[in-house]
Amino acid sequence: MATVADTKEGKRQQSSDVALGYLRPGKKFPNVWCPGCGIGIVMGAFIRAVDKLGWNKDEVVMVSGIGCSSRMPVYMDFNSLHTTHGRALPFATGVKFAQPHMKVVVITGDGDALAIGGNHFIHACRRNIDITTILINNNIYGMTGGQGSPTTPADSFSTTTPYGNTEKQFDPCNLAMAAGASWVGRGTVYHTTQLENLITKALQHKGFSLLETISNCHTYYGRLNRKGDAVAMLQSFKENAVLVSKAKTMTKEELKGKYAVGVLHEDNEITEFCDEYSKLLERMKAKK
Amino acid sequence: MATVADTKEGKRQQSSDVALGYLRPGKKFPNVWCPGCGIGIVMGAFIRAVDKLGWNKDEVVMVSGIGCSSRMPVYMDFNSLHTTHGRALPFATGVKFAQPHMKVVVITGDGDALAIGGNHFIHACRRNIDITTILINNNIYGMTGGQGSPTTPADSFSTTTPYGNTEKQFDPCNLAMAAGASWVGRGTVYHTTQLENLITKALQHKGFSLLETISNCHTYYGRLNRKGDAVAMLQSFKENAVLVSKAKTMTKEELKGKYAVGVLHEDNEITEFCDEYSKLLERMKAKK
Amino acid sequence: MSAMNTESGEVTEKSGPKNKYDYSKGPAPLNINLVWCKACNICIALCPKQVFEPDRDGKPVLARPDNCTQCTICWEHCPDFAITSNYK
Amino acid sequence: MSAMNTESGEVTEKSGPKNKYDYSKGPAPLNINLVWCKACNICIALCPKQVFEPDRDGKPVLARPDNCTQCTICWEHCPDFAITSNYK
Amino acid sequence: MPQNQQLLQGNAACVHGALYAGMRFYAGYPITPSTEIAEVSARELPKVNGRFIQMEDEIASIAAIVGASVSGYKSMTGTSGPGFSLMVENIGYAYMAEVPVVVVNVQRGGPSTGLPTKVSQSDTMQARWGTHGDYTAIAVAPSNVNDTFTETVRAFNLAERFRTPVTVLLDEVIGHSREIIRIPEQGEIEIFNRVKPTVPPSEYKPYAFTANGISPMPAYGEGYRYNVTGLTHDTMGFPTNRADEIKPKLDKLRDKIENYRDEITKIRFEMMDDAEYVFVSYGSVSRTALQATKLARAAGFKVGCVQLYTVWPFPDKELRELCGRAKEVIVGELNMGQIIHEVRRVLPADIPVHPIQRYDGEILTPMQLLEKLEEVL
Amino acid sequence: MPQNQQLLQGNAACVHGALYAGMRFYAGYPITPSTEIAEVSARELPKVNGRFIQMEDEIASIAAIVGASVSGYKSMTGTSGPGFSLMVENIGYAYMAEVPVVVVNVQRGGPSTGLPTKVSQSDTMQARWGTHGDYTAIAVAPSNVNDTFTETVRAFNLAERFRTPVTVLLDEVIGHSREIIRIPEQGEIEIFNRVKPTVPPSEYKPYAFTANGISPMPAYGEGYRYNVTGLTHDTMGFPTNRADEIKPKLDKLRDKIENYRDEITKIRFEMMDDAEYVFVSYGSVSRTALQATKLARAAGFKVGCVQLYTVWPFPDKELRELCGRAKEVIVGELNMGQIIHEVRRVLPADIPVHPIQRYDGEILTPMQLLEKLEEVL
Amino acid sequence: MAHPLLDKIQFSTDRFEMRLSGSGGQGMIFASVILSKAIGTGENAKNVCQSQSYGPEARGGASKSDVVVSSEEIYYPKAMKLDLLLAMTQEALDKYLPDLKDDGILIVDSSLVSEYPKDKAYAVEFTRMARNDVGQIMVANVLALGAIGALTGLVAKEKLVEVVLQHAPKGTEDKNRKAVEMGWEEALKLKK
Amino acid sequence: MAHPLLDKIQFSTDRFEMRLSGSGGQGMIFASVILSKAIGTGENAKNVCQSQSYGPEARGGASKSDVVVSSEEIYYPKAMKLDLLLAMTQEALDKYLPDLKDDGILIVDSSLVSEYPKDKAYAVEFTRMARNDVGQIMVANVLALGAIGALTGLVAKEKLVEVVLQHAPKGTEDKNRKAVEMGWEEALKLKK
Ligand SMILES: Cc1ncc(C[n+]2csc(CCOP(=O)(O)OP(=O)(O)O)c2C)c(N)n1
Ligand SMILES: Cc1ncc(C[n+]2csc(CCOP(=O)(O)OP(=O)(O)O)c2C)c(N)n1
Ligand code: SF4
Ligand code: SF4
Ligand code: SF4
Ligand code: SF4
Ligand code: SF4
Ligand code: SF4
Ligand SMILES: [Mg+2]
Ligand SMILES: [Mg+2]
Repeated sequence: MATVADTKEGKRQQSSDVALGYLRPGKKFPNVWCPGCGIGIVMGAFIRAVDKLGWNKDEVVMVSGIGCSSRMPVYMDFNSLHTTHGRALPFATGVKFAQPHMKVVVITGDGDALAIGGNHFIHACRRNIDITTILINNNIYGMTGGQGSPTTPADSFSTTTPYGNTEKQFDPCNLAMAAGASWVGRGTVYHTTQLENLITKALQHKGFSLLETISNCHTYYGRLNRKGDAVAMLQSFKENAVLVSKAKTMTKEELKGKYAVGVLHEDNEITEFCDEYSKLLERMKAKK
Repeated sequence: MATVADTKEGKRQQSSDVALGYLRPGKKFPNVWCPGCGIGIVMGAFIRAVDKLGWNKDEVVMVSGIGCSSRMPVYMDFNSLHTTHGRALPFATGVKFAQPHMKVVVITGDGDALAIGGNHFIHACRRNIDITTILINNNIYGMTGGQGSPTTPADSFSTTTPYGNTEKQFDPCNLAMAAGASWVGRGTVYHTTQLENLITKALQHKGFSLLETISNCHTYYGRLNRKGDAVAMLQSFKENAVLVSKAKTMTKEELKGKYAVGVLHEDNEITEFCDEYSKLLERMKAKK
Repeated sequence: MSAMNTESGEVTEKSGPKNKYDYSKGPAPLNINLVWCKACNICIALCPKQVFEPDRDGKPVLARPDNCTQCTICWEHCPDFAITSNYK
Repeated sequence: MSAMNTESGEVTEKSGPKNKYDYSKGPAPLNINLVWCKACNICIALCPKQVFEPDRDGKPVLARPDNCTQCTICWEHCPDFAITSNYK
Repeated sequence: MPQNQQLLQGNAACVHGALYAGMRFYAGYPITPSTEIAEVSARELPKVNGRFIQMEDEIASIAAIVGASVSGYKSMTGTSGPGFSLMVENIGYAYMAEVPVVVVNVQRGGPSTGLPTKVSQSDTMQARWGTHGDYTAIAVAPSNVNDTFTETVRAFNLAERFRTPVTVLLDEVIGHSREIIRIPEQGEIEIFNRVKPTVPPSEYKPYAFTANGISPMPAYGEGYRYNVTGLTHDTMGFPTNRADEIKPKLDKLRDKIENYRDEITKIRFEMMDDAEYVFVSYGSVSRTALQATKLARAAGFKVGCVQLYTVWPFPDKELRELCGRAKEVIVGELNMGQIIHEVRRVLPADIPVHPIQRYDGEILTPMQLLEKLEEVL
Repeated sequence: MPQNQQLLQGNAACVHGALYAGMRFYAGYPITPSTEIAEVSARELPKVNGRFIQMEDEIASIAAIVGASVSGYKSMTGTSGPGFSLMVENIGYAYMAEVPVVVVNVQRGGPSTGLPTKVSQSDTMQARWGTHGDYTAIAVAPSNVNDTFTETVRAFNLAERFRTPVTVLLDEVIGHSREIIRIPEQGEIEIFNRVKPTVPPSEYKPYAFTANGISPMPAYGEGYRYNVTGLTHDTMGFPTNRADEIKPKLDKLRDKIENYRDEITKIRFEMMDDAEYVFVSYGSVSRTALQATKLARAAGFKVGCVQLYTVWPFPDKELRELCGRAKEVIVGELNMGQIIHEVRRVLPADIPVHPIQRYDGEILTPMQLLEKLEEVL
Repeated sequence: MAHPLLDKIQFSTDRFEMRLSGSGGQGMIFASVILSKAIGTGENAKNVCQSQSYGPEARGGASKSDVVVSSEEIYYPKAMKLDLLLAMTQEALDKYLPDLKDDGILIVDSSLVSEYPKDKAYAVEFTRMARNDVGQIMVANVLALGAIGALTGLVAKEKLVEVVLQHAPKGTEDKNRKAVEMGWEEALKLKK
Repeated sequence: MAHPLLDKIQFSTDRFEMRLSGSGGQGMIFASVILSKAIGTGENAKNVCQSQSYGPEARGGASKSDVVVSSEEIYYPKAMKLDLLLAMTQEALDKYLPDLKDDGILIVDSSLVSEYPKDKAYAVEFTRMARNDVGQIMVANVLALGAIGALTGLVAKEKLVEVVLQHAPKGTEDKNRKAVEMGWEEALKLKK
């Protein structure tokens, strides 16, 4: 079975410490995450992507909800809005719509985005508002100690599915596409180079972009389901990720337990929310 | 352009007054709806479908949120739970999960189900819980007097889009499919015979079934968008509806402004939520 | 559903003369419940046989009752359950 | 990032003897910030060249520094920004 | 260890109390420090053929238990501040539709996300006034693990008895403490089940005015096909806009509780016979207050202690009786002053009422209470 | 008709007041009887290059205006009971994060969906205690269309001044009545804008303790890259669990308002010089009370009338001063008794406080007040 | 029982309270808004407070709108005892007639209302006139406005026309002007 | 300043307050639960109240759990002044030593803690013994439980073993029993 391999050549050397320049000065390190938690890996890839794009820190607004993943913005030296559980997207919508020139990025978890925040998620997709959402999917509620989430696989264990999960799961990418998102991708914390590239693309895309990032919560999801430690879980991502192009050639049966990584959907025709409103404002001005 | 035509032959004659036996005795008629509102037409088709199925009224629970459409259950002689705006589905989930043998039907509007209630909508789909949801899509908030809804078409007028709608729309059927619903269909209040059949199928389906029903709010949507009166809007549904089979053969361009009617999706493999829990309970009993 | 008939009969009177069906010919093909009818014009417009005409209030009058084929269209589209057939 | 070096140096001392890199050979290929490192074992396990060994606390020691190809894997996967390269 | 003696966290005791009272349906959404209530429910309910569902959020959770309750199930949800705030709309629905449910709020520091793992009692007023509109609320407040069991049973009894939502105000300290409790035998504590109608469906009025103020309530499926709505409604459950139907409905919501204050109120008091100085408190602070009372008594001071198990409706009469002879009253709370307003309202103006409040995430200590006492001595 | 003289509904006046105060961002979700606030905003904002968005629900609406406010926009949302209940969690966020926003609640009958088209004042206590946790709330209550304009301006000024959410308590009668108002010229009413930091970003502490209690607040994008969170935080805006950081933060939330009560309180009183009988009221009932006062005075009775424009913080001192000589006080409300508890709390025990309450969906009439007055004469 | 207070209460004669009532489609609310603007703005403006019925009843069925006028600050916003009642349907008349003062002004659309106190009422066939004489049934309410203007003296005819025209759809100006004038004259003819 | 009240306060001698502290992975909470059960149930059961630290600190970093024991009703649930402190890390010892009564019992894991009041502490190399002598580093906490049992006399050894075994994963029973016993004996040896 073909899996994704990172390209190791031609990397910019500054990537080893570029992150340090983006961390908040002062007392906030070490962070709250468990040893080996993939959230930190996403944060590294994110910072390298922003750095590569050369964005002005003052113009970046990081918005998040509540959860382990949602703590990420607190550590980075951007404008940051750490909001209530599930509500990052409507807060972010306020930020972006108020100042459309700002770069607005939402960091969220599978619980935050898809359980309590599911409505805001689909509506942000529908509006195709120019926000990049990085959904860190660790298949569990990490922050509260391992309860089932809308992406906890069937039959899996969590503290609220002690006899195995009897519910079915969302595919966040499918959901986003059906709801109207104009860019959808998936990566994993094992494939850091690809992840950095996907984040870069998501950030560059005009319109709503969703990047689902498969990550490890070995502390809860891993432990309760005998998936091993952080390293073992990272290795499993290597096993189970399949490039989008390859996935297209595979049968449903072959794809069981696997997931496609890469850019799943891109539509550059569909208009963006703030743009449409700006056009309205222009029309109003013209009328006067 | 081929449009759907009702079959006029072979209709059961009792359909003319069967409804009367399902209306709540007492003071609740005439109802709150505007003259010509399609919600009453849906109600008629629904009653005929239930009657055809020979369901015991005591076992039917009608659940709804708030809106003109959500008033429907109040008029019918079933168990009825008229809940808060957007929340019909989680109330219904409680009803169904508590007593899985009951037939639970949700009546909702495009605002109720897709704006404030969007999260519950996708989660009910995900769980594939055996609830039939009839979403009466009139492209507007009728009850509150004509504000834009998540299905108000782009550029259309409503009292909150006085300069034309700058937002994009949900396709509730697509959304339901992506979220996991196992039966999805669409009908209109013009095609009453088909509607009755679709309702019957939706009710018979085991698992979550969504029937989007295109209906007329001439009072607000129609008036604000010069769509004419109830009759004119009904006629337009006749123009714009395309049978699913036909729609498959049409290009995106040809389909513009049209909608496919009929059964859009049916999956009888995927397990139902209450069933899965019942299996768990059986396992627990066996353990003892 | 005779109660309905009575109800509609009563109202017919209040709202002025309507439904000039000649009952000596036997039961009318349809009953219109004028208390429930809201004069939406749907039945009138959709009847393929032009059975109805509107009265002063816009409510249907059986203008050409003999044309009726019992095709179901009018009562299936009446949002107010105001039309029932007399042929069972 | 000399502040970082100092920080990691300090901690190294507190936590007992580690990172036996011979600085007389020039700068080490990598710096490990032992205050930030949480001993997750990722770098150790993922390094294709077995550059690291765990110390008593599970934190990485540059056991085979000369093997390092600067392939980026360890620092890109370190969740705690605890690894930086000395080759710029 | 005898089968019915167990070391339980307060949160677990809450679930066991609920099960004892007959809870067979739980819907919830995890939130610190209440999460164990969901977790223990998920584990225990299937053992008794009960049903647990984790909903997509707190709004859905309270909705689901109302749905289960009208279907005849005794139902509960548990949450903490932010979740409780999200639930208030549908708690209001339960008030209006008169649906018995139990809502547990394991309090943590607020406002907003605040202090997820730190104790607080700052949702006390919210339990009374959190949702919009006019209604009368019942809230009970245990102070230890054993209490938590019995007060949860009581909450269910009150909910069923009065067809109303009942809030159990826990806090992080009680929810997370472990103590040994003995689970009583079935029958040891009386269990109340909602009254069902005896009339045939054709005569049934779901919101009839009855002698005792409570309308009998069938379950869906039992042949009474009635309407339940959050709109103000008449005795048939149909929406109404008539002033002469609205007022009686709202009066009913109030009177069915106000008229039974005596049965709802529960107070513990210690050493009050000759007490000149009185600590008034509820929840975990009552443990501190009892400790301080004991210590002060041992030192020869006439100190007494009143613990409110029933916080809402506020026990006006009882407090007035108990504290009528007091020289000084000290109200201890883990907030910036909530129930003290009620104490001030009900006590005669000539009895000084002093606050001792802590809201830094820690519980009040006996020393803090004693220092306050010394201040007012 | 002069350009600035207009016949406006109360709801429209609210929007015009907001625009006058500088509102350029509105997010909302329609609900009777507040919907016109959204509709008029949707129409008017684009004319002044402002932004209107209809969100998917009320939770999202309040979230969006907080997002817009930290981005430097004066922002508002409007709703009614059920929507306000849904907003309370994120209103709590605004308290905690100290974000100025204005929330209008056009009250209707409750609880739950209740009476969508009928007047009520039953969300008064909710405006104070609706969200969980400790905080101090500001709420203002206009009584006519003109008031609605000026009180909305005042609400924005207070929000900006004190970095806090401010609730405007309207009710269905005011919201839906039309009266002629004159829109003041720019400059006629003073407009307050939030204070921005003057220190360089490196020295900026977003939640610094300052002499006047208010921390300067930049907009996102102005170079101050700081953290905003609903967790209890230190002066840098970073989450904290330290008791010695928690308490000062909560004290700040209280003191920044309590210390400025004098500037926040606004009261209208009529014929109070020698009044022996006093009507106390707020919102639309004040119109009835003024009418009754006028009629009673004409009949030769020493009646006066106090109208609370500031409902929260409750004007303890002012009410005590104004009613100190009264023989009888009558509190009129469109609910089952809310603000009357506060009046009782603040007035000396020897002044009888009588309720006149109406909660059947209609406004109190002058005759009802006069009958009550006659009763207590 | 003697009422020491209530017996002495004199309701202000300064207040003038009007109710415009009819059914949903007759434009009663629109008319009351026009009336309020005409009375409440300009030279001899008085204070006005307009309110209307909302709720399920307001959809389709009956419709009413009150206008309170006073030269002083209007405190109580609703009508207490009507000085004028316009009834455009029988239903509206039956419902609201009891609220009219004994010496209040009653105006009925006699093309739609048949049972009314013949001696007391100003009966004008607004709807018939609108249809037949103006050629636009929709302006029946504007005719009624003219009648109200004429009978109350609260507003000058030209002012009323001005405000009506501000709100008239393009192309209907003439008909609207005509409607005000016809209503005005017709009422003057009946003036007692 | 004289305190009329505070000077007279005598803290109950009936209460016995213990704190088990260490780092996240050392099973302090588990140990405190076992201890509470062992003391709080059965023949000579006493009242117990166990509590623990939650929050970010609880994840990964420091971990502590308190057990209050009394033959009377336990009012105040938290430790006020410790009668016993178990410190399994240096950090924990440094943080909590000030809370220990002067005559309180101090137990340290001397395989991990180096700086401690040598005269006062019961120093046992729990971790080293668990690894080397029991062959299972995970049972260091169980060894510590044995030591606490021996030094406090609050629970019989067999009772402690019984409760430990109730919670021991299948197959680890022997190691756990051995751990309790070794901890118990080692502490007895040191008993002053
Ligand atoms: C309204 C509300 N409900 C519940 C919570 C508790 N809560 C905090 S984080 C969280 C789940 C987080 O899961 P996820 O988004 O997957 O983030 P992770 O921790 O896994 O990264 C929950 C339920 C809360 N803070 N607020
Ligand atoms: C929490 C809450 N927000 C808003 C409302 C107001 N409201 C009632 S119905 C409705 C929209 C109904 O639209 P839809 O669901 O499309 O039903 P329709 O009336 O068009 O059939 C709204 C916004 C409410 N009742 N509760
Ligand atoms: S609990 Fe899980 S998601 Fe949270 S920090 Fe730990 S490993 Fe990461
Ligand atoms: S407002 Fe629209 S949806 Fe509501 S009853 Fe009237 S036509 Fe139907
Ligand atoms: S049944 Fe058919 S033919 Fe007869 S009246 Fe109705 S629509 Fe016309
Ligand atoms: S369709 Fe029904 S309501 Fe409409 S006019 Fe015909 S009978 Fe009346
Ligand atoms: S850069 Fe590559 S080779 Fe060098 S230590 Fe890191 S992982 Fe190993
Ligand atoms: S990956 Fe980072 S945190 Fe993990 S062991 Fe290596 S240096 Fe330490
Ligand atoms: Mg997660
Ligand atoms: Mg709709």
